[in-house]
Amino acid sequence: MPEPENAVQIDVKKIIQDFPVLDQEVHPGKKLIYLDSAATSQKPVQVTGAMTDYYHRANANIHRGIHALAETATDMYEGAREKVAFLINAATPSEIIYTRNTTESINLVASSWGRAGLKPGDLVILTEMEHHSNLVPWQMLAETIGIRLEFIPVSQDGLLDLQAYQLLLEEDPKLVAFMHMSNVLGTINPAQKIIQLAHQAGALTLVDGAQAVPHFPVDVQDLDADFYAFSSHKMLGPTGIGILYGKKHLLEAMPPYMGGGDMIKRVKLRSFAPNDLPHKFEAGTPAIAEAVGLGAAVDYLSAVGMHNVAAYEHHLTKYALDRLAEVPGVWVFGPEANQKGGVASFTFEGVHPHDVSQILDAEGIAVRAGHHCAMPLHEKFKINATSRASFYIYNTTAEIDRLIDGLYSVKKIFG
Amino acid sequence: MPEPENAVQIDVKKIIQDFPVLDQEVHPGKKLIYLDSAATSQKPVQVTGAMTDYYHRANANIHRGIHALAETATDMYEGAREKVAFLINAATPSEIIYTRNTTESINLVASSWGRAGLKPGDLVILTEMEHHSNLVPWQMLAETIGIRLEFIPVSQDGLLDLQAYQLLLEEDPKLVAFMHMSNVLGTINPAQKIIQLAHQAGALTLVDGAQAVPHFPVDVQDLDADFYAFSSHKMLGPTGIGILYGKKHLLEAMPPYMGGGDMIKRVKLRSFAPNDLPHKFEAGTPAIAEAVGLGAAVDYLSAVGMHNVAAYEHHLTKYALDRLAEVPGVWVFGPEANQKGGVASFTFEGVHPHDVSQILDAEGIAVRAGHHCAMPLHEKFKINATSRASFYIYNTTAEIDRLIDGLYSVKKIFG
Amino acid sequence: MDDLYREQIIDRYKNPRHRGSLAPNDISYQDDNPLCGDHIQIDLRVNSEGIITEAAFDGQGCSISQASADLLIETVIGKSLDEAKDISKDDILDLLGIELGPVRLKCALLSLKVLKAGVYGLGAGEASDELVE
Amino acid sequence: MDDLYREQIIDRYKNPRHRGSLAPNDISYQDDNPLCGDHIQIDLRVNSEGIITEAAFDGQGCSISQASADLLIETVIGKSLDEAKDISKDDILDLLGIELGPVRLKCALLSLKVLKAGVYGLGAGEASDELVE
Ligand SMILES: Cc1ncc(COP(=O)(O)O)c(C=O)c1O
Ligand SMILES: Cc1ncc(COP(=O)(O)O)c(C=O)c1O
Repeated sequence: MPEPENAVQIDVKKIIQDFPVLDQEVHPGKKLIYLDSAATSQKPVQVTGAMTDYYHRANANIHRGIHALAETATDMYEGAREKVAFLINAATPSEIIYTRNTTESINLVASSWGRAGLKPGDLVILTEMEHHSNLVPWQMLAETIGIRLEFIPVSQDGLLDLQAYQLLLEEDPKLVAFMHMSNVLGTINPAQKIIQLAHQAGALTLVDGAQAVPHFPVDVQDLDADFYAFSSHKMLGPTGIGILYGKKHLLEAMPPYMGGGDMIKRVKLRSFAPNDLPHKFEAGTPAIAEAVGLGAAVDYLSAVGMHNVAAYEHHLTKYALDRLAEVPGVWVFGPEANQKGGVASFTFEGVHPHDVSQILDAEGIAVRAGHHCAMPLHEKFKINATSRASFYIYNTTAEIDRLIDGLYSVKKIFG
Repeated sequence: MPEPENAVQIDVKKIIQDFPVLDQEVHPGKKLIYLDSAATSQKPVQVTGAMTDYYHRANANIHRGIHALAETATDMYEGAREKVAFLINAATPSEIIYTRNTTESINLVASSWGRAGLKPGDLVILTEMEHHSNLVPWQMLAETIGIRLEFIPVSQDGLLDLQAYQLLLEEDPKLVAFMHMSNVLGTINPAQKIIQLAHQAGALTLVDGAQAVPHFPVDVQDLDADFYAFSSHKMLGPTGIGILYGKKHLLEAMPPYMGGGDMIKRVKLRSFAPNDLPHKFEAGTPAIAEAVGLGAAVDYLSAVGMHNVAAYEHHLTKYALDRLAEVPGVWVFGPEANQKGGVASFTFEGVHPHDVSQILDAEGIAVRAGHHCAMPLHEKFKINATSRASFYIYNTTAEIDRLIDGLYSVKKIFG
Repeated sequence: MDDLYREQIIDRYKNPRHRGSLAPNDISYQDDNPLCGDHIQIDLRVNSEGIITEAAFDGQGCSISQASADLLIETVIGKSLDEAKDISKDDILDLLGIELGPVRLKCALLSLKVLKAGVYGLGAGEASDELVE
Repeated sequence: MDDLYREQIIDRYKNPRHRGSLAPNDISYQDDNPLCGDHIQIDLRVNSEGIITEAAFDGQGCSISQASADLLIETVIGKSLDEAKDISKDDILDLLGIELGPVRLKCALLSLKVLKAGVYGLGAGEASDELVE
């Protein structure tokens, strides 16, 4: 028996109505069941409406304009920054840098802070469960300036080995960069503890929060994170915009990342003076409408309440794990429900994840198949790919039942 | 007497109806006259509609998904790339890299091609009229790896000094980077000639086409440009996406720019293999909806016809320059109408451009005031700021008449 | 996915007709699709007139990659090397008889890519997607 | 922009009451707004009790920057240095009596920034926007 959906403070039926994309048949008679929110979330009409409204009412380039539209646009753009700052409890909005996505946020730190502050041989600690976006930028830095990379191992049940971490901390690391929640295992890492230990060892920390901010309350000051990266498109917001939070004194000390308009105070033919935060890191015309849409997404999530989002997803995840355990041949990766967010990655004995995904798709059920941008983690578990169902506030236990039915039909076809 | 608007093949009345933003009063009784398209253009309902439709019907993450939405989203994203390739006549869509804006496109070349290919002392030729986005990235490179910068001078009437250019070419330059059209002077530079001379001297070329692609036909193969950068938001498309065109063999030889998902083929803990073009340069979840919107903007411009866009803007520009010449104390920078696009930057004797802009704004007329991200050019002309009126296909000569009336009231107030 | 064709694919996947390897062989090539781990090796025997007399594939992966390899081997036996070079993406899609999205297309075309790289005598790792475009 | 206030601003801009410089002076500071080239210098004479007895500004720029400087000088004469430190952004807006967008706000606050940097004894180029937030 599923727990009743109203056990948590969230009105799913009402929420679903805000997401027009969910009201469609992807194949004749097959209503969409979208279980791929870890890849990207759907957007409520409040978000698409805010952007259209911006374009139809206020669109202008920002910051340097005196006319009415430019002022409205600037207010909306900066207003969204304040909302984001409030959501993650940044000390000031100027600690919020708009980027394109989590990936760019991490590249910005690797490139600006990394090139300026790291020397050959300096140690950066990562984990074996990282997304490619928190691996490749550091590998590139290892190639160009010769930093050293070490990895916190992942146990068979999908948890970080904190004892191994403490041994690594003895090697004088400069940075510990890790994901808050795994997009494959679902593991919610003990971020506060990891950060505290890093600081004790004299290292800074960067948290990849791409799967965290959308799904549970995050307080960067409480965590004491030095850098924190996430993406709008995974948290009900538009594509094309991401966020880098950084402590002010760190951001202030960093050299600019890209050069161009708006990131400067003065420019001569052969020199420039960089602008103040946050503009120093926002070169050129930014993603203005996207910031407005992100602001609307933050409003939406705040109205639901991040605690409610987390509780509801926990309810879904628990239900999904229980039901998946019933299906013979299905093997779910990662820890159990109380250490994990709304992600269930699994293999199906004798059936390639592509085939699982394709057959589910024929039933209208969207799950992802592949390495989910975590090839080293898959290699660690000696598999090439998994199927992944991931959940958000617009999903229901009834949809999970349909997923399970779908898996039984996979079994029938390939049995 | 204005030339009749129908002298050119464009139905302005119909076009205006596609831009809801234009149908508003910015102050009571003051209808918006938007003369700031060089900063950012307005967007037709076809563009905002395409994006909303994408979000409400097809939104999913691209490339690695097997389910129906992911495939539709991938098709739309890649379909837009083909449209852009067709618009500027790239040899293949994989020569089109999506970035955030012109600024990032140029930074990508400076960082990837520049760091890999330039040595201390190597010469990069720029011009005195460049936008900050084509100055600062090279200054940053001058700082980090010690390249040398030289500048093609600008004459009093706003033209590049090609004789001085030819002398600079004798100094074995590696790159000539210049704007196709100036956002301040309006000057349309002889790009084909500049590129041909650069190639004869053994240098590559990068063209900042931010003000070109939106306003007249551009054929990168005909120009023989090596790199060509522009922004969606200035060509009726959304914010948050820009374009870098590059010749395939050049892009293939360049190291990746940012690291992360999608730009890789394989990732191990300590190494990665980059993906094929164009993905090699598109790390992380890209601006998917924005690509779709850009595609719709290209469709819109193509339906109007870039030759018609150019002809109509020429008509507006000629009319504006004639009428501005009537106003005592107004001084317009740059060449005459037949060497210039739809931009009129001017000073007003005894009145600061901020005040001009503010008083015009009170009349509903949006013009920009400042250095327009070209401080060195303003310094050259020994001024701090100019007012700039810029035109697009939704403007009319009647609006230019209102601008002139506005300038007379500036005169009255400050006279 | 149409049920009729799905049956053919599942059948080929479960009961391949040409799975195996040839030793000795005249041409052997292998490659994989890093995105999902599909792996295909193709061995060919070629006579003095350049006709493929025997062929076999081995590998692992999804039903599309394995079934299309099996179907491809069936087609290629008896063909000349030049004819093998002419096999196109569309030929493979005709063999499979289904519409494919971009991701599955890569699965479907892996065997053709391996075949062509072998026939063209490319070195290990030199097979590119351009072979099957 | 409201016509009534616009008149006051234009009047102050065209006919400033406190334009000039003081030599000798006790405090002198200057800064500019690079975005538009507005420039303001403020000179103060301060007596032994820390009261500003005389003040003048010089500079160039738009009507808002110059008028607000003139109005600020008028307010500051007779005040103590501590009172000068307490002048806020809102005080300037009250003096001007108009609503301002973010760009013009920088024009309006330039003179206050210069005044405070001088009063706090900052070095050249050390004035920051935080002084007037
Ligand atoms: C000539 C020119 N180059 C570059 C840019 C920068 O474009 P973006 O701000 O979209 O990066 C602009 C626009 O501001 C421009 O006019
Ligand atoms: C944990 C994690 N980190 C980073 C990313 C990259 O995010 P983006 O593609 O928005 O840059 C993702 C999403 O794919 C993710 O799940």
